[in-house]
Amino acid sequence: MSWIDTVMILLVLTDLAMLGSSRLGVYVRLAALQGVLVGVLPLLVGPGRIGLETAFVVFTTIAVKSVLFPWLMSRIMRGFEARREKEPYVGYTASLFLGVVALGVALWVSRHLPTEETGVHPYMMPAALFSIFAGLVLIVSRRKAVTQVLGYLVMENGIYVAGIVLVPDSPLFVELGVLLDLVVGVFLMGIMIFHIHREFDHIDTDQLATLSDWKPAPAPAVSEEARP
Amino acid sequence: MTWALVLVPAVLGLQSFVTRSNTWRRVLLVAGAIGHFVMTAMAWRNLPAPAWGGWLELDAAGLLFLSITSVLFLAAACYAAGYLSREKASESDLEEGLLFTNQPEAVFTGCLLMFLAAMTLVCLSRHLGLLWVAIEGTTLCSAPLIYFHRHHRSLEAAWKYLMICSVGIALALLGNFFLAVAFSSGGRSASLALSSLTQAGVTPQLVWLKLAFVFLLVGYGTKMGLAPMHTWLPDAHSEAPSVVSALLSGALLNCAFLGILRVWQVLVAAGHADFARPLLVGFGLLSMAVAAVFILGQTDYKRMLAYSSVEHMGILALGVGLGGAAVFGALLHAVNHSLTKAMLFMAAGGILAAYRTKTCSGVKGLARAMPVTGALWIAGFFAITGTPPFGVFVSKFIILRQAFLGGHVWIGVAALVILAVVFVGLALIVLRMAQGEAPEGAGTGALRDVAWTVIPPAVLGVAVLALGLWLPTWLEGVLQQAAHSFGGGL
Amino acid sequence: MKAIGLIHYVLALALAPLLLGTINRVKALFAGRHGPPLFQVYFDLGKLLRKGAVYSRTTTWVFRSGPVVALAATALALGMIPMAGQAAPLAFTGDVFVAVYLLGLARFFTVLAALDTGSAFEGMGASREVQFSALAEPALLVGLVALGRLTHSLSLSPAYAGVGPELWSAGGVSLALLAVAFFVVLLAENARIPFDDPNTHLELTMIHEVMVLDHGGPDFALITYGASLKLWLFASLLAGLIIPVRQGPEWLDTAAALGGVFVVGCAVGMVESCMARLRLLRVPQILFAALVFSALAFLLQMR
Amino acid sequence: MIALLSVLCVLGVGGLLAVLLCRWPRLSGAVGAWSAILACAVGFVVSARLLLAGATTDWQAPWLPQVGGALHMAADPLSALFLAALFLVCGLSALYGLRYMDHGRGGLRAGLAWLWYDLLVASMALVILSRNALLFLVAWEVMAIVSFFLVTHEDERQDSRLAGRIYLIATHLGTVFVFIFMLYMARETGSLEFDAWRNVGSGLSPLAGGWLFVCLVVGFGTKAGFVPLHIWLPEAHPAAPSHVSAVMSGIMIKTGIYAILRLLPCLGFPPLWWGWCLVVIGIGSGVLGVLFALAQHDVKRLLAYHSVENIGIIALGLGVGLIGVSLNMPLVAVLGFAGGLLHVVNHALFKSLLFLGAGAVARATGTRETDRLGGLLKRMPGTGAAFLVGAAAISGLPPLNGFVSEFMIYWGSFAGVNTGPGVAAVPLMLGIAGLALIGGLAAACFAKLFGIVFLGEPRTAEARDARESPPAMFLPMAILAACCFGIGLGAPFAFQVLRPVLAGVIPLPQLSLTFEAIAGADAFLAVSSVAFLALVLVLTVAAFRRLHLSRKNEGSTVTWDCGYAKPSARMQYTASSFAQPLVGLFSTVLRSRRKFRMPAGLFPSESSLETETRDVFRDRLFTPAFKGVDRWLSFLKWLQSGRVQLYVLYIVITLLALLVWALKVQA
Repeated sequence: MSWIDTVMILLVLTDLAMLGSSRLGVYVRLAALQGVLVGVLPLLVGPGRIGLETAFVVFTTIAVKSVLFPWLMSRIMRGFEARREKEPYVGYTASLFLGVVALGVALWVSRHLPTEETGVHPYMMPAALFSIFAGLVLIVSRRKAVTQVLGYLVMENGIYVAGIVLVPDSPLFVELGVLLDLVVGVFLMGIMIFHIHREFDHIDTDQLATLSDWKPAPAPAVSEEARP
Repeated sequence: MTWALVLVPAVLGLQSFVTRSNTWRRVLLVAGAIGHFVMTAMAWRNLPAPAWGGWLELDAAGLLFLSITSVLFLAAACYAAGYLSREKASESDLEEGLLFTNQPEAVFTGCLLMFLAAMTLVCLSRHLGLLWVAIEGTTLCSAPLIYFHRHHRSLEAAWKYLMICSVGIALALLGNFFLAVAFSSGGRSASLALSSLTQAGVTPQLVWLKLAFVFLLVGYGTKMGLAPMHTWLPDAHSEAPSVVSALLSGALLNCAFLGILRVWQVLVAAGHADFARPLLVGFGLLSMAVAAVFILGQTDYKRMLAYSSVEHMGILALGVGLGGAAVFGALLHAVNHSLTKAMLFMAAGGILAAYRTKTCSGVKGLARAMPVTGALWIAGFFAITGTPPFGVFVSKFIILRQAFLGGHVWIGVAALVILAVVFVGLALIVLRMAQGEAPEGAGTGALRDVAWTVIPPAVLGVAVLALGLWLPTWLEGVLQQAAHSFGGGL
Repeated sequence: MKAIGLIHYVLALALAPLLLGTINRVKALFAGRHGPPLFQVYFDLGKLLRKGAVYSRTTTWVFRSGPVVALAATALALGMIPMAGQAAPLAFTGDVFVAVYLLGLARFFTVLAALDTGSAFEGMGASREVQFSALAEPALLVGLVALGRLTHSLSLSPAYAGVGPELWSAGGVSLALLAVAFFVVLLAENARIPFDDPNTHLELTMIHEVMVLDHGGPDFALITYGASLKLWLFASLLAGLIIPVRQGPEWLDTAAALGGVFVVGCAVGMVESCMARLRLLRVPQILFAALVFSALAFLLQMR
Repeated sequence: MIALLSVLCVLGVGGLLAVLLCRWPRLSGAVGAWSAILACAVGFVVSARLLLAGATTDWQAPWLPQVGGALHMAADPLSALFLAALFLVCGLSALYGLRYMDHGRGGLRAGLAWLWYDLLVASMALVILSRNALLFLVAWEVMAIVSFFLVTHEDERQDSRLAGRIYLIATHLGTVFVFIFMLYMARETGSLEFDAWRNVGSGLSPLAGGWLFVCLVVGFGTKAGFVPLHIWLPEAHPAAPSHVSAVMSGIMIKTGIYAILRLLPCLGFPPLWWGWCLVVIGIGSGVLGVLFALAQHDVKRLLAYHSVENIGIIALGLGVGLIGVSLNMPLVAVLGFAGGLLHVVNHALFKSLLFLGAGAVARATGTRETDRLGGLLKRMPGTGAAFLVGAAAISGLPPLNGFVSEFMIYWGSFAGVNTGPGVAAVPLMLGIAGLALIGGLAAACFAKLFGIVFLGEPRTAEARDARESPPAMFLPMAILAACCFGIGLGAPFAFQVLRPVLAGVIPLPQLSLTFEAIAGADAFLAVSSVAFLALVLVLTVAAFRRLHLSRKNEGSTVTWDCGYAKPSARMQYTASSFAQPLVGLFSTVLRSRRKFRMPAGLFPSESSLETETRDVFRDRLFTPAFKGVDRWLSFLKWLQSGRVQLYVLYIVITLLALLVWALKVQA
């Protein structure tokens, strides 16, 4: 059992843990852990000797994903009285079950992929896909805006892993560009959550459902035509 | 030159973040727009040299979309200058009357210019990875614009926009990876530079290619507003300031469309486009149908315009999917739609400023109260529904004709029926707003035509009308080139 | 056009009032009275012509033109009706339609003249008139066209020339149906019982008479004469069907035809004496029945 | 052709000037109207000469070649016929409108009204001239939009707004079918040129041909006003200013007929059922149209329903012609098409005459309610006389033009009934019966209209104080009335003029023989001589009467009132009571609503009766259908429920579906 497999299994486990837990604090710590896990991957998969470039990427990634973001999140959550995700749309056991289903889907998809690329590390592709799905499940099933951001992060981690598998030698500036976009994006989300909190003094997204076209009795447009 | 196109607006944007005076900012905004416009115009005379090892290069398609963006931004900048001079720092909310403050103008102007820079980068980039970065960049620059009015609805809109688009774009990134794998040879994954992907003789692996296209379509499709990933669009367009909505609808959606087109270009070059045609056609029809459903009986006229954008994005996808002349039609349609929709959104901004409501039922007697705005509103309605003699009619006609010629009679008929439903929905709303007795106090106070809300859209309207009567050869040439690169053309 | 046709036309113009007289006489006989002289209608006409005229202040030139146009149109239409299988003075392809529409013209102006008086009675009569005639017209036209198909001719004169014993033996059923239809139309168009009562004195129940309430003197003379011409027209249409005496010596044919017309007159008289007037609501049904008869006469040839 | 082009340009420029000069209302009105009048005069002369010469002109210029478009215009006898009618009616209506509009408010809206009017004339002419599908569609849509603006000219009134919306939506839905037709033909030929479509028909499968025929009839029938596609017509025509109603009802709906005539030959040799179809449509439209007209009180609404009726007669004529073609009975074909075509012209003449008259009445009395008028013949003798001519003509009475066209249809059907097999004889006999019924009902309806509006005593003060309209408004009516007489007396000439048109429309060999045969039958000569005879006879009888009365004393008194002491104008028969027997007879179709308050008490004071006949097809067919579709569609709106979680879920589901599609279905 190689290092990579261990890392992958840890990754999957963290995802499942997030699906199953309710405390925002736990989410943040798990996210930080994932940051480290995916951060070190290039060292493991890369060619024998680590180039400067790789080292730089690894450093920035870990810095951003497992230091910056957790700090940002906890910074945001400071002053929130609600520290736990309450009555999510999908319960914890249910979302665990969903997670298992997602795992199945991930395995199914990666089995249909031509294996010569992924053959080297059979677990990486499924794990990557799985944490993408897990992130999506988190976004769909939870109420709190923070949780959704974290779900987005989980998803990003998955994609990052996939990137390492599929494009081990992607140009540096693209990596950095991706990372930059991620940072800015998460910062913006953070600011927004801040405003949401200020507007509604809580971070549930329930209140964020005023803009919609769904009215129980929509006024038929043509009815006026009927009137003389 | 190529660099200048990106850097000028970017630098000006940063500049306007730091400067003190607001008037100076507006000057910067308009100056940036004009400069960009001039540079684009020069690019028409002779294409600028590729930069950065060919990763930044202006080809026909890029030039086309760049020009759309530039023209729209110029109009929007003039509009915005007047808009900002009128907008107070804090005012009462239209729906619920609670007080809210606007974003500081620094953020607004800065983001606007950065937005332009990002969109320019999208049009210029010939490397799919770079393209991805740029498109994500447009999302990030435009989110604060949507949240210009700091009240909870615009906050909600911005949040949805950011969340949904980020998720979509993330999937697109994965699609890029798959694409690289598809073209990889001997364990070494290919560069995502368009030139190398489209060069002759490369044989991608089909499965990866399909996966890549699926992910990229879903990802960029989210940004482009194809149903059922369009859900952010009506909220964002209805809550953002009208000038921003105009840019989102007229320029941003096109940039996402360009993203899809680039991938399509790769498929065409590899000779694997056919498996994807049904996808595009299906998404196209679905988007049109969904838009039609939501336009019928819509109560908010800015949402109505947003859904109409969804419909037109559907038409674009349909056109590309049909191939042949329809690709040409789709590109022309992109031009027409951008001009018309921007015009409509600016007119809507004028109406909103005058009537202080976004509900259709709250607006009556527009044509009498504000004759010019009313005329623009009605003309825009006829134009956007593809009624002659406006440009949209021509492009729509090309696409439909191709549908029939290609033997997809039923697709053509379905499209015609959906378009008719859209027409009915829009007609009922727009005419109710435009006709009737003028409300009291018309012609005085807010209820009158204001130059800055009228002139930019009027100019755009004239352009659309001209495009309906005559297709200039220079435009046709570029359209042809672009269409050829996307496997179509007359 | 042959001279005989003109002679027939002149005969018709001359004898038309006599037909009215005959009907009244027959009715009188049935009622067991002696009744007015046969030529009473002529006397009436003379008396009316000698009178002066009185006009309502409401009326305009339309009122005055009513009787004139009616008489002129009817006389012209009569000129297209063949008699005794001889060509009518006006015989040409499609004269059927011209004749029927000339009658329509006459009716149109009569109705307008009635409405010109602004009286509720006349309005009522006018509205009934247009209703019934609108239903009678299709019956008549369909019947005549069916006759045309029977005789393979597009004009009245050859059509009636073609009606002979052999046609009766060939398509007797159709002809019989047509005869019935024509008779019904005759009664309706000429305001006879059971559709209308020519000599009732209660305005509310009248149709044709009430329309001409305000006409007097010479105008009324024109109207009466026009009415008699119209009656003659329909009578000879019917007689041409039921008296298929052709290709004898011309005087014999003519005599037979005239006899036929007066026979029809007697039939009308009998119907009037032994039938009551229908309720107005039932009239459309009878007319529709006439239309059905004509249509049947036509469909019987669709084999 | 250059002349026609310049006519179009003059119209456009004049309209624009009318808007630019709207500061000075009189000037702008004059510019708008006179440009139209002059242009129409020139156009009429040109097209009439083309028609008489049976010549054809053609003109091309490149336009949007990328789409397959071209500025291809041509005028063959068919076009020339429609153009002549168009320019005549539009010119006269413009002359009328010059005085009619000035009582309306001036300023921008008046100027716009003239712009729209001129553009309407131009676009209709372009529709008739264009030989390229793209150009045709542009002209067609512009015509629709411009007429929509004219319908909503007085858009401060709720009913005219509603009318405008119904019109716009109806015409657009019709246009969808037109698009389908055009695009399919373009697909078959790969070209948008009408000339290239000539010989497609043989290549079409019967099924495709049938569908195309349906598209043609539905698409253009909506504009023409075939029942049940007519619902916009009784709303839109009353809403527009009267001279515009005259143009819309007289000419614009005929463009639908023109398009059918122009494009039907492209579909090849017609099967029999097309003829059946048109005959049935014709009878249905005719009978229902006149029945609904009978039940109306609003003068212009009544006239609008009569347009439906006359369109029915035209369709009947075309159907007879088609039957003749498909069974190779040239006589039937020629007479049927001739009747239909001539009726197009006739209806243009007398319907515009009637609308102008109605406008004059409305302008003089300020109301269009039949039962509020009366006795106007004394006050507006000229208008009244002209209106009477129109009324007699539309009722198809000799010696006027309406009779000539109906006579052609009658004759054709009669010939078919006599010689044809049962499959032809039955529909033709149906046509004869239907035409007879329509004629009778129309006569009834116009006796009612003219009688109640112009005869008797005025029912209200407005009617009593009515004044004759100015000569500029009377002259057009007089000219139109004269035209009605002219065609009524000149039947042979009319047929002579129609020959080249028919030769272009009917796909049968040796038509000239048929023409000779028809001319040889002398029927038309007979018709016109009978017409003359009728006039002569009337004059002689009238002369006799006058001569006779000149020797007698002529008294005057009140109308016979059955001895009642105080007759009042309100005791006259009303339009509703006049029409009641027929309306009651057909109540199953009409479904009139009556609101009746019985007089109550020992000394009954007031009681009231109101009847209203709304369009059955609108109330029972279209409104429920639209509502149903709308309700059904709005069930889907939960999709946009506002929850970002759901929105992301959509993305996920789409992604998974596409993954399955890509990995399983495709592989």
